[in-house]
Amino acid sequence: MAEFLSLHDAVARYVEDGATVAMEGFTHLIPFAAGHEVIRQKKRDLTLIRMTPDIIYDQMIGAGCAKKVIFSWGGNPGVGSLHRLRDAVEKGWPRQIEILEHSHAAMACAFEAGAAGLPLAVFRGYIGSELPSVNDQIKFIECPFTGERLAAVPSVRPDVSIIHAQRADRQGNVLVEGIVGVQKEAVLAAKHSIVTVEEIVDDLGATPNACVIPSWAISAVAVAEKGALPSYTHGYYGRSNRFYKEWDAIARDRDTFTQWLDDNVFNVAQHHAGEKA
Amino acid sequence: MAEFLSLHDAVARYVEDGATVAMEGFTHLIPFAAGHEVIRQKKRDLTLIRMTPDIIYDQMIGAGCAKKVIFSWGGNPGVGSLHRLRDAVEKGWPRQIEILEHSHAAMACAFEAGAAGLPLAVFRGYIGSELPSVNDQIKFIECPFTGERLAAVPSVRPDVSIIHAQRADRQGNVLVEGIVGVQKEAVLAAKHSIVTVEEIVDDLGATPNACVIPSWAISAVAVAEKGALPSYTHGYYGRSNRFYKEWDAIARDRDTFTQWLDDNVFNVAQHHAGEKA
Amino acid sequence: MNLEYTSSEMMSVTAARALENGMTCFVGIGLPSEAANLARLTHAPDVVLIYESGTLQTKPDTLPLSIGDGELCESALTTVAVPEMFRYWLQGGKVSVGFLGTAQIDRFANLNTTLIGDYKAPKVRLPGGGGAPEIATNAGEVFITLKHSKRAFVKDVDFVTTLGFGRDGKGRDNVPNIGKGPTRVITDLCVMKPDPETKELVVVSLHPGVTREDVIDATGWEIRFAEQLESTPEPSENELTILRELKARTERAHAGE
Amino acid sequence: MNLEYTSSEMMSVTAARALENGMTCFVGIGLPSEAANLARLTHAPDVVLIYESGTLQTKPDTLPLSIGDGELCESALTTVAVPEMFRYWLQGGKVSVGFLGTAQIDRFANLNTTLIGDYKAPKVRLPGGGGAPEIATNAGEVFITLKHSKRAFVKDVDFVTTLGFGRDGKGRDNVPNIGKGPTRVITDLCVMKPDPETKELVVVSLHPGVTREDVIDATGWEIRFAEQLESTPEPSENELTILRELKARTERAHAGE
Repeated sequence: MAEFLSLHDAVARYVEDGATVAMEGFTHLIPFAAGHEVIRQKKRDLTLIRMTPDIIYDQMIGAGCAKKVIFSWGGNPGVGSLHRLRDAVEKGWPRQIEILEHSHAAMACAFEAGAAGLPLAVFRGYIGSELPSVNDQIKFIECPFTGERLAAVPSVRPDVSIIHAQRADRQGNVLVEGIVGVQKEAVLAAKHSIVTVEEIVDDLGATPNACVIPSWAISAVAVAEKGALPSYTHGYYGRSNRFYKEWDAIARDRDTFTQWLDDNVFNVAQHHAGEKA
Repeated sequence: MAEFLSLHDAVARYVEDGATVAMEGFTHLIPFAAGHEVIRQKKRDLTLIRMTPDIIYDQMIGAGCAKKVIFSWGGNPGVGSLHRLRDAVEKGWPRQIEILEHSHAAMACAFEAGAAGLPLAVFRGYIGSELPSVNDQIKFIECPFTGERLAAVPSVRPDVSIIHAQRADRQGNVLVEGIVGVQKEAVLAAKHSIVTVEEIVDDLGATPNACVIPSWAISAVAVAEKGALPSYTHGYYGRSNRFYKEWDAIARDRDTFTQWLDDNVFNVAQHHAGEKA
Repeated sequence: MNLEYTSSEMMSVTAARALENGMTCFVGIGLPSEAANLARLTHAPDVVLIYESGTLQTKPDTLPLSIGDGELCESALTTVAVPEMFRYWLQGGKVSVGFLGTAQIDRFANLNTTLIGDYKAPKVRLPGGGGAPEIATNAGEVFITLKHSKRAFVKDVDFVTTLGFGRDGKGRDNVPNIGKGPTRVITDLCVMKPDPETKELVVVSLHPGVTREDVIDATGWEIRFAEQLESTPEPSENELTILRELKARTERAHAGE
Repeated sequence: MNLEYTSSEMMSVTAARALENGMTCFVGIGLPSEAANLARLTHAPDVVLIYESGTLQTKPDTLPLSIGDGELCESALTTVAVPEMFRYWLQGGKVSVGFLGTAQIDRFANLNTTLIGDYKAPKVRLPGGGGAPEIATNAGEVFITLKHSKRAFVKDVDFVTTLGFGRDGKGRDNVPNIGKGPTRVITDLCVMKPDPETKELVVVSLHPGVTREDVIDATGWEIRFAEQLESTPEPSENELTILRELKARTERAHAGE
């Protein structure tokens, strides 16, 4: 059964230095509040997994939390580059980071395989791409029935996955709705999981086939109101496209970034720094 | 885009003698009306695929439609044997049929792989089971990352899949709700597909992540009111557990069965013979 | 206490008692389903029941006839597609106990639900594997419940549909990512557990009024008894009342259209 | 007709015209998204648009900034999980056209969105592959749209993130279960198609007012022109009006919180 914890306590308990961490949310429901808590607690040497690193990982990389990033598309969607990610990869600031890159199809299948308890994902991919030449985790197998050559990648099995969702009921069952991404897979694939939610309710109000993650498949539930901002929560609040555009200027410069981090993450008592952005 | 056809015309067009046919519905939404139409049109030499053959395949096998059955659990759920299936396997009446049997996990993964356009499904299964010794379609592969031995089966890719669903909108988009089984996978894995529905509506009334199959992924939609009886349609009518129990006596005896078929399938003008059962 | 009860009721109550709050149980249809719901309605209200039809954490008011009655979906926390059920929930390691019935079981708790006789020319064709082969290997452990008879309890099953401990008791040795396998078998006569070394089933508890001879006569191999043979506790009045109400509700529900 | 329009508008309108009713289009963010929605709002109201965020058959009123803006989900027929999107809908063969942008493209229509320079010491790190590598091979065919410049149109891409026709033009030969690949490239200057034999991109149509020299100057290899070089039809007033309204609505929406 999921334990109700404060976001501080959940991150303190489950995110260890050196851990492999997946914070998911495919443009929607990105767990910014939790990311800021990881930054505040100065977690180090994390291997960060995420299909679309987005500005949450840009912030964590710029804050020095990451030693490695596994991803398939690292940009500020619709705006441009992730300048902190680029600064780390190209110039080694604030530290050198290692990257391992995949395609979306590979990572989506790898999360699926992780949730399914398998060591690998098999799919028809990477044909003619040079990504296999720079990622030794991409292999090929032969179908024993047809002889077709198919791609294989290791499944994703994080030490801890963190997602944001609309709401939990009082037993800790969680409803995720809208663009659900790979969030359920991330939770099921991980050893431990933290779900931040907008609110706790008596009744989830879920339809028969809704995406509900049972309490017994989650380690901790923490309330983080507006915990996805500047990303959004379907049914609660919209995406701050404006902030995504503003981020470009903030992140271009190390000093501006550091100042932003001080003002909006470190020197913020509560968890929802993102809300002020 | 799905074409709206009568059930007669849909079956006449897409179910050819000798075809591989999957009629799915995991205890719920079993396409009985369509099965009876297949019997009425005297389709022959079909390879019938279904996780849980249930009494719909018992009827089709007894009527002589099948030459082969691929399945994972062939019983009258909660009641006992499928006597027509047994009579065919054990005594060759009305004709000898071939069987190829799997476990549920294998078939569920094979439908998933078929929907995913893959030639095979890989899963952790059949460990210590003797099913691989009687089914040469079960193989094992080695994970290139961990060395673990995993089971592999060919994906399911039927010539035609037939399912029953709650409703379609006027564009032919279909809502499936409740116990959704492998129905979406069956449709997506097949070359052609027929979906029978309780009704056509202006608006599906679907929530954001509902199981909706788009019109452009379906060949034909046919109205078949109460088309799942004696199975059930969540939100429309319940399961006739009584008929499932009565079936045991009907199916035990060849003459009783033949008489039942005449009275309830052949000599019924409309499609919904099941309703009278 | 001096209650009247049948041996079937004794079996169901004993099987139910094997489940506890905190367990996540993948439930087979028939006797396991009866036992699992009895547990939920008595001492283990928080036991999580999963049926292979995709219904997660379901709380049916009456017992389902099939594995996918509407009641299961309506009372479930949520219902997922069947491929997801087998991939994420069972194979993904979320099931602590698989609760199975069977047609035939042997001394190493291998299960046969495929056929009696020879595969090419079966004497009796049974329904087949269904979910059992992977429930038995992917669940943390397995409970089995069935009526005791010489026809069902055989030295060697005609066909290993579902792994217990293999034809030699070593079927799980050195196999990675596999559950503990059968940890108890509950019948209308007794409770059996695998010997920790040989994995052969051993009677560890006799139900009240049952003798060793009753078990020996109903078992198709030379059954052994534990040194510390226990007597299974009787059903309580509460358990019997709830079981009988559940069965009466179920019968009424299944008699209707 | 004598309408005023920009070369960007010319590009969007021409790209939009490549789509037709009956197509199922997997839409990349940016220029492809603008073109695809323009098609839907003009001549192809029934074109099916799919975004990799899981939104099936979506009809956004404004263009999404990201690939997963709320508008996409709210106006979709349904929204599926991302693994399902890539497995059932893309790999499962339900997508007839993949519509992609890119940072770099070469003469064989290979796309580079990974980096400029050397992989170990990149001059510029780009976002990476995203959905493109498998969109390009699993979709029935691929349309590509981007602005014409020598920096973008290079003889050989620094890195083949996504297969066009390979470094030698033969990258799709004898590969089973693969789509036709890029069938047209639409820029602000012209339309290009692969030569049927060599697969090298050839200009088949020049936009109004654009000269061969303009294209030659903006292309990093010795670009060839089709013998029957056509002139791209101008945008209609209706197309321009709808495109401008779409962009204005979008700008207003993205400017707000």
